[in-house]
Amino acid sequence: MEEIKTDILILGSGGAGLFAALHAYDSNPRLKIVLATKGLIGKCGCSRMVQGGYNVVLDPKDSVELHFKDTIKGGAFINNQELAWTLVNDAPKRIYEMETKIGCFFDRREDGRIHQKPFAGQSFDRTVHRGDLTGIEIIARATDQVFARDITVLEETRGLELLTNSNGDRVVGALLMNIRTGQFIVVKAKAVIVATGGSASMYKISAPSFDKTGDGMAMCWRAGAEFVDMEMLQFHPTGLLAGKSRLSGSVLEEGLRGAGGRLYNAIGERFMERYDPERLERSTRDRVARAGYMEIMAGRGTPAGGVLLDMSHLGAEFVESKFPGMCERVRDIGKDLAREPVEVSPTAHFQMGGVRIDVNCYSSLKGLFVAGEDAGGVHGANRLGGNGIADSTVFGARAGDAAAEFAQSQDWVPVDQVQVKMFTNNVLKFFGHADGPDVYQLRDELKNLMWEKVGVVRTGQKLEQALKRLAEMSEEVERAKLPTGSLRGYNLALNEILNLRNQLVVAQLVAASALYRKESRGSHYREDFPETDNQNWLCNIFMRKKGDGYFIETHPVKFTRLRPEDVAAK
Amino acid sequence: MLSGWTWLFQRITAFFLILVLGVHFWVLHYQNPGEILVYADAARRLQTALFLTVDSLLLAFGLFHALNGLHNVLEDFNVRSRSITAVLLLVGAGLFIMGIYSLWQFV
Amino acid sequence: MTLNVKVFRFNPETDKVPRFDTFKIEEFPNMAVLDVVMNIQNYHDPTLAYRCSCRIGMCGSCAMYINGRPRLACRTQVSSLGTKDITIMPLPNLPIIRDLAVDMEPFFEKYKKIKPYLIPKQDLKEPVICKPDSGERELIDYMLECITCGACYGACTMVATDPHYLGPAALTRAYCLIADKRDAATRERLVIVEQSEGVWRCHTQFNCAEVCPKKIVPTQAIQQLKKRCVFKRLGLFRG
Amino acid sequence: MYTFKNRSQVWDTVGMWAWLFHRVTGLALVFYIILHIVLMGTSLLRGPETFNSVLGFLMGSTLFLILDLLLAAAVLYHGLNGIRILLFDIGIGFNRQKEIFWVLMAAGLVIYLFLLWRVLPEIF
Repeated sequence: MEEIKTDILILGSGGAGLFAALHAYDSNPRLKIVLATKGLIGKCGCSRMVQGGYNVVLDPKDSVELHFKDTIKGGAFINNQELAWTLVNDAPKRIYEMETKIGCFFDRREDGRIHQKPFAGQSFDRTVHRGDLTGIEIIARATDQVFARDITVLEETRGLELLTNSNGDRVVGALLMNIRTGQFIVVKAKAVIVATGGSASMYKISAPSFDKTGDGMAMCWRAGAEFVDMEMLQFHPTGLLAGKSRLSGSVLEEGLRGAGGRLYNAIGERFMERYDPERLERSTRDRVARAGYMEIMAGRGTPAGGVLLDMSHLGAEFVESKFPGMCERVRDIGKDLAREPVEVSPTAHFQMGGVRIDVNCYSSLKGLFVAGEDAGGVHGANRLGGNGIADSTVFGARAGDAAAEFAQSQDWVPVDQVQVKMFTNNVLKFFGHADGPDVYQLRDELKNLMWEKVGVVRTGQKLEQALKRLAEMSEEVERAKLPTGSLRGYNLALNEILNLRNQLVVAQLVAASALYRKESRGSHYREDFPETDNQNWLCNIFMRKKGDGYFIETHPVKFTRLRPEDVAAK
Repeated sequence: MLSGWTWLFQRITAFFLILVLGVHFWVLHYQNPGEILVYADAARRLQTALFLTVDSLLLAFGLFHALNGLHNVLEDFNVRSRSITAVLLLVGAGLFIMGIYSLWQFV
Repeated sequence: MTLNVKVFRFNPETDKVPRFDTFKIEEFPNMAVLDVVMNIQNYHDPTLAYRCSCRIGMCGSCAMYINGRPRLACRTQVSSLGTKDITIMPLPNLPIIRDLAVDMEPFFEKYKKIKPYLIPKQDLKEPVICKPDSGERELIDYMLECITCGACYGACTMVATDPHYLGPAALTRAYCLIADKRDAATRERLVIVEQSEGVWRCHTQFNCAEVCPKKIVPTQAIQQLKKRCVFKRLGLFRG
Repeated sequence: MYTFKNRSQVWDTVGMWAWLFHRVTGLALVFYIILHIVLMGTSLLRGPETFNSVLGFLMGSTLFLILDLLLAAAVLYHGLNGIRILLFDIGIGFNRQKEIFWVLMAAGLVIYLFLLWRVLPEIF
């Protein structure tokens, strides 16, 4: 078995992974850094799929306090305020870094300065962008910079498990698998940064790329890290509906609503007038998504189960020049975004919950750093559009800096070969399964189950049903069959099994946490507890592994900078 | 590293050839179709300075354009060697000398 | 409607020559070729290997040779092919890992050769002021949309015949950096692209532009580079 | 480990064929020009009698006239497409490359028909 010894191991090559690599390297170029990514570097994951843009305070008329307030308000007051404060304060630094060091170039205003466009839920137009496909520019340029540095990149190499010491409180490396050859790689690392993204792909209608299946979260869970607010999973209000095509669920960016796009139900009502008469379509994602969902459930949706996004009143020329990428995407399904209404549906998009971290991305396990969507707490109960890529780059960079510092003061800890053996057997066993459940059927079932029972609108009863079935499925997936004569290398069926195994872990955390929170807040909506209960639930839900089950508890939110009443008073 | 220069010269010769080759063709092949070219005509023409210059340039530029074109094709197939370049240069030089010699004997 | 799909199969561990497998797939509305490939892999033959990530034309992982051209599988609607017979092969000019998945390494090796990263000027401290109507970035602005999918690389005859040719994508990136006023390594990059394996191998065939899913015309970037190389030779190049 | 490379080409584009014909006519013309220089050079050097008999033989033969028409076609194509390439080299026409090709080809056809009109009576 191949063994690699490195100072820092980074899993994932989205915004968080790449910025972690760049910052770790730049803070000490003598450190050995290995970056493993499930697909091709910079191509897999969702940062590249960022469309709208990047929230940042650049204009003198804007302020970080305002950005902070919008973020906390958008997050329904359960954000970790120190994390959110870090986000809004570091974001301008990262944008400057991207423009002057990394080589990104964002759209400009008439006067030649960086343009900022309106996004939903914000008190100021602060979203920096490059057209309507911003992620390509950020991630492609950051990837180019990785090429400039002596960083070992393992492409098409997935993380399987984190390796821990005998006490289980120190992460000492990770077990990886080269997807191309099917060979295992043991990486012994002083610090491991997990930045592989969330697991929203476990929903029937979902936005993320296909390779993002909550691997990092599941690995961290199994290694024993503490999680926070896992019930908080965002649905984006405007996912494209394209029937059975895999294009379904892909996001039509928030800027469309920011620019004045309108939402109608099938009988022609501008339904946001009923749900948020003040902000209408520019309301936060949780509200708009839920409104759309309610309309569809009430039978006022289109036959295909969607609502209509209409841009045509803004003028075809305007729409085509501002949103060329979106127009092109919609044209793929034979519709004209600039001239006619397009069918959209809420689509599972982003997990606000995740591994608990502090402002330097330290998790509850020593040697384990977590950044990006895998980490929780920054966005509270709902993330603002444009805060996502800000999150991954800000905390990716911080994780890189912190891990570099950590690695300099630490030594390697021996890898437990018994543990490695156990983990590899847990993968190799599938090659002996000539018969068993079909992984693709299980996957399709998971997607439907999550959509129906752990979706936009939840009830205690549905969540209990879901938990029961998820537990069964977790056992079934362990018996899943592989086609006879399957090879080790490039075995997509095997990878699907491993994906599903991870998704099931995350799915159970989401469902269990959702069952626990007996109120509605932000993205989490309980039909049986439809009110927001500030009396009892201004708190975060923490979970960690305990035997085969889990330990769950709540802690009140620490209002270190802003109290709910401060905002309400204004 | 001559690539840049040869590329540029390939363009210059191309431009010249487009202009002059048409005339060359017209005069010798199509102006009087059916009339057979005779030595005396050629000899008379080549005594005028303009014709002599143009024909000499045509010879030089045509040869360069052709042989450099061939060299390009070989490079496109990743055939790169000094000896090939040398052979093409020699062939070009030989043909050029012979051509010039025969053009200039009427002066 | 039933599609007749021929899929290229090759496993270097066991096969000497590739073969084609044929599948009958039911077409549904808005079906992209990627849907076809996933359908085959999910429900017909799980041993099929291919690569994809984002499925909406942003990552550039799923370029394949579909009905005679390199295309992004996710952005190629079955209905746009104008036929029910689909032949899917891996991206040309690259070594095959398995079936439809190619090794992008040669492509990125060349991409790395031109130093694809911004080497910022020393005095760059804050975002440059650049008016959109100044025309400064008029050409490079749309060329920056490149998603390094390799379709151009797979379509280029010069890449097919000369394994050393840098290819359209790398040269386009080189041009974007050379024309970027923030960059300090302009001459260094010009020296790289003016080698005989560089810009001079382009013979304005336009196959790259024809297949680019982002509608970039690499030929134009390469012409801009040729121009600068010649100016540099003539001692007229500044910057 | 990887032994097989897919070398499939793109065949359905105008630019591909424009380039391919340019190549083929170019190579043909290379051999023609060498032949031409050798023949004309040696004939001129050998004096009037040899020159007149060689040229008389060649220009009197129908086969030569037909080959001459082929040569004209090759030169015409190579030259016209050459104009297209030169346009690109000075930065013109990247988004109109196909249209430019067809316009030039139409012009070429007109010129070629004119040449045929002048020469064909000599063949028959």
